[in-house]
Amino acid sequence: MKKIINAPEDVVPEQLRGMELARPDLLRYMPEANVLVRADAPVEGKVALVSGGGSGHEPAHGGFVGPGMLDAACAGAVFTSPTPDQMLEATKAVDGGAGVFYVVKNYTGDVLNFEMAGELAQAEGIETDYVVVDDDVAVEDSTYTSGRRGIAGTIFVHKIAGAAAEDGKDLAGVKEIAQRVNANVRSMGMALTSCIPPERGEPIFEIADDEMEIGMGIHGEPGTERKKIEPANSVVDELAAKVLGDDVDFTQGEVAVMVNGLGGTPVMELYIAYAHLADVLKREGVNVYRSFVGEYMTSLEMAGFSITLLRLDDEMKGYLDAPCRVAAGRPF
Amino acid sequence: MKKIINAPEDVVPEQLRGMELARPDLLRYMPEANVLVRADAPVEGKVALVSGGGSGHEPAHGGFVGPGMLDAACAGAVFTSPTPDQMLEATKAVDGGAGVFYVVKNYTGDVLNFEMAGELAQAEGIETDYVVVDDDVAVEDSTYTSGRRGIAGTIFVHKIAGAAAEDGKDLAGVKEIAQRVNANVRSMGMALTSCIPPERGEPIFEIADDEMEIGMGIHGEPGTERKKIEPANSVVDELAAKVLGDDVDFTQGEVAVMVNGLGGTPVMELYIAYAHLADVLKREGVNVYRSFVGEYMTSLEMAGFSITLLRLDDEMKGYLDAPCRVAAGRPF
Amino acid sequence: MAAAMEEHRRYLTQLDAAIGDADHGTNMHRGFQAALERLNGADPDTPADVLKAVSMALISKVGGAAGPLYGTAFLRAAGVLGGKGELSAADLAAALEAALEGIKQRGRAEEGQKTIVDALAPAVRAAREAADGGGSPEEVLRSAAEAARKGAEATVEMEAKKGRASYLGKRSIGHQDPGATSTYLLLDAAVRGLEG
Amino acid sequence: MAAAMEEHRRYLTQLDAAIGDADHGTNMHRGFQAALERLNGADPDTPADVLKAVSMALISKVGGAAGPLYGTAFLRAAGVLGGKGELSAADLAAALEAALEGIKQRGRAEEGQKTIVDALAPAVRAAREAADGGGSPEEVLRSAAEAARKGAEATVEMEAKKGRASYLGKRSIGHQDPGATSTYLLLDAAVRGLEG
Ligand SMILES: Nc1ncnc2c1ncn2[C@@H]1O[C@H](COP(=O)(O)OP(=O)(O)O)[C@@H](O)[C@H]1O
Ligand SMILES: Nc1ncnc2c1ncn2[C@@H]1O[C@H](COP(=O)(O)OP(=O)(O)O)[C@@H](O)[C@H]1O
Ligand SMILES: [Mg+2]
Ligand SMILES: [Mg+2]
Ligand SMILES: [Mg+2]
Ligand SMILES: [Mg+2]
Repeated sequence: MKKIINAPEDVVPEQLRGMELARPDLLRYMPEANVLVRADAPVEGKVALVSGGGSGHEPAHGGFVGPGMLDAACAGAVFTSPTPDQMLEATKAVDGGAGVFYVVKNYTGDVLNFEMAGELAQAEGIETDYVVVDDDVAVEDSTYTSGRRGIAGTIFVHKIAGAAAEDGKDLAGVKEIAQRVNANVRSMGMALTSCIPPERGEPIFEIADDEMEIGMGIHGEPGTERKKIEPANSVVDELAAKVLGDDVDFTQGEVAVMVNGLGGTPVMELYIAYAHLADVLKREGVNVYRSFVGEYMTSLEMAGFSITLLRLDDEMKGYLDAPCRVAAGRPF
Repeated sequence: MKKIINAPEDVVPEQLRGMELARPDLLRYMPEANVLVRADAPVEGKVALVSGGGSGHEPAHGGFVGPGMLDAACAGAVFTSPTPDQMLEATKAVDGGAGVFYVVKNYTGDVLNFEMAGELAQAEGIETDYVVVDDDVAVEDSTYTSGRRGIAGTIFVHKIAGAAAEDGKDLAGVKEIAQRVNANVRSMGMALTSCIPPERGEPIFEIADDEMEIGMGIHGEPGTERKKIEPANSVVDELAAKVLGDDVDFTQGEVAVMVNGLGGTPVMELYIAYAHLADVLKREGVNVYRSFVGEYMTSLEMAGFSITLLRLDDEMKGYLDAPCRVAAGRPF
Repeated sequence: MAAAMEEHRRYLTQLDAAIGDADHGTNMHRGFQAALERLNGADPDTPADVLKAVSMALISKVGGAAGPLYGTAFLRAAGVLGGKGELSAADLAAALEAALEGIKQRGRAEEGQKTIVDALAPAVRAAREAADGGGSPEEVLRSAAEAARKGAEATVEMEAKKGRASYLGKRSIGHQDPGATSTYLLLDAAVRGLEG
Repeated sequence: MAAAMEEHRRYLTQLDAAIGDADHGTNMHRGFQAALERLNGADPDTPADVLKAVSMALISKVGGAAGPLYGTAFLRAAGVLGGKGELSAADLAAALEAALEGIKQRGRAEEGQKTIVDALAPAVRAAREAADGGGSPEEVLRSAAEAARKGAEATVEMEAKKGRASYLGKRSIGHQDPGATSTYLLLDAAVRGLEG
């Protein structure tokens, strides 16, 4: 197994400790709970944002903890939702008296555990609420099923709801704008390789050297279609068509665009994909307000990428542009 | 070949165009020359910094173009130094009358081409000078040979010399501090996998599933030793011992630390490595001023990482902390 | 049960790899190891106390979908048993019924959606029948386990509508559900526990 | 020469993969394609003009170490030939000498460091000897190419002191130097050009 790790069972606490050591100005690590909180938590009078999920999606979510984004991130085992206990610890550590808001990706495990955590917190007198992010258009939407997955679009919820909380919105206000972001964000991804969860020690799935998987999940869940590798432009065409063909009309107003690397794909390829995506958006009459190319929500060393579009309104633009200070990706 | 590309011969121009489209606020792409320059170039009266090298090291160097760092980056073919023509175009585009300074990594090709470019620019009346960065302690140092390679430590030169130029230093002053950074920066890397240059279409070297290469170059150059994979902590011990054992005394004053991913290694593993590196440095009496964990100078999709230490003085600290605005890695 | 989860860890993870994220075995193993430790430390009085301790261990150590679902199941089962010492056939059937209700509520799932419910619901029916027909506690568990096994096998033909496998839509057909399978394995382990 | 670089592209790249960065074949191929295009467009008068055009193409299209080195070599060779039309054996020897000087200066390399110089220096000596001995231009080139081949082969045993291979230290021993090899192939192509 080609990994820079010690024991597979230690990857989560070791990396969280590494993040705290690397960014003591930003982060405090609670080792009992595998939680990273803002170094200055709790912030009195501010709604606190807590997110989390299985590990293996770094820099999500610990890399987005800091002023202007999250107050805490709970880290589960690799690809496994964290537990209500961890979430409760995080909730208590960041509660500044104005309530705690959970940003939850739509996976059964994440939803159930955050729900239980909310019940536990409320029993301790802390007000909580949550949004469930489900931006992945690869999965068919339906109220009868679990619905869509939450993927890279979640990062826009962190940013915009985080800035709204920093700006003084109350719990209901933060929830409203978080839901508004979720209602206007759509994503879809593809993968060229599987990733290798450390405890498993082998790829989640086999994929031939000339094949790719379209509509891949960020946990190695199989996608909607397996086919021969195509040129970058065709892949972008296909993903963009699905995202643009969904129920948000991206030709209205302006959009934020994200090209998100899944971990094993070089920066070069992300920009190659972005170059064509920009052409497609222009041709389709979509106006780009800002774009984000890099690794935001990964899947260990999986090669592949996702594209995300968010239709912005003026309030979202302001919060998207608001300053923040987080560990993810900042060069200097 | 598992890549998100169109034709292998188009990867360089396409990605440069993608960077310009993604960050029009920062970057302007000169397609004839495969050069990215600051959107507001030339900056009147400021020494202009130009770097460059083979492509495949993204975000280096285009991702470091912007106020406070580089004025231009010249992109060669993958792993091949750019040509004097390109460098001359970049030089002319960014010259603001105070001279142009080249940050060159110590590879024969890069050095020779930048030297020729400097001669051509001087013939056109533009003052130029350069620094050759050679921070890789994996290679034995000697004036009789080509000497050491330039690797991730180069990014600290970009940052500090870039801030110095922004601060108004003249060409001699910029050169002096660039040399000072180079004299105080040491790096060493390792790799778990080879990368695949697009035009080649296959790995540069074969490496067994349980092997790693120590002292690896960033162009797939073989390292100093091939051996069985060891736990992250042992690998960090070995790299750190080499860096600390070199001729810079890092126990004096404070140091900047970089853990640089080579492209295919997940963020998680970089922080696992950093956690132990922080312990080692503490034990060895090295005081960390700031640390940088992420992808700064990659080698396509190679899995592996390097560590870099820079001994800082007060002036360097000021320039390291000075604001800059570049495309590399910024989440928001 | 911890031994069963240890034994079948790779098998469950393998099932989860096909239609999920390849962690169900690891999750269950981690949870029941924690339960074992908790029980060894605590020395609980009644069956309900045992179930409660297991529930807490599962909720706080498993995560994923299985943690809260099984955690809720054990908690509800403990609830109906109260302070009882020796359990009757009817007690067992009632406990299983409460567990099923808990899982359905928490997971908002119904039969036929390729989940735990598809093993547990037939198990509850079989247990109830055995208990009503005057079967011994052992017989109740044995028929529940047998029905769970059949139920788990029947998930092969189902299209998942809940949980991670639902993202696959029709591609989930043809694979046995890991959660339904672990339910059968837990009941089977309970039978062996009584026998041995 | 362009054809030779096309033919041996993968071979040179393969040599470079062993002790360098696997691009020497691609680099040389790109450069000589560009030279060919430049010559087809320009219709140069003298051999010196041809060499100058090739030099410019190499400098502006190759990059890496080989671009400035070979570019300088062709430029210097053009320099000594001046406006001459037909080249004598002595002209050829002088041109090769100038090329060698250019490369040594630009690359600060000497013989025995596992570089282009290790093919070109013996080639120059052989050419000089052939010219001094009254050989024809063709014989001069042929003996130069033959010496270059031997020189390139002799690099196998050398430890690289210049260029990318020098980072390997002793591990560079046992591999033939790509640049020395391309020098031999270029001279060999020149011979064939005269013959054919
Ligand atoms: N809503 C639900 N109701 C009942 N069982 C469910 C539900 N969602 C998922 N499951 C069960 O959980 C199992 C997966 O558990 P596990 O792999 O531990 O969690 P995760 O899917 O979070 O990785 C599935 O096989 C399924 O039986
Ligand atoms: N200083 C030097 N003097 C002469 N030849 C050199 C020197 N450095 C490198 N070379 C030659 O250049 C060759 C490598 O060329 P190439 O692969 O095109 O460039 P790069 O090393 O930049 O990738 C080496 O095999 C060697 O023969
Ligand atoms: Mg899971
Ligand atoms: Mg090269
Ligand atoms: Mg699972
Ligand atoms: Mg080379």
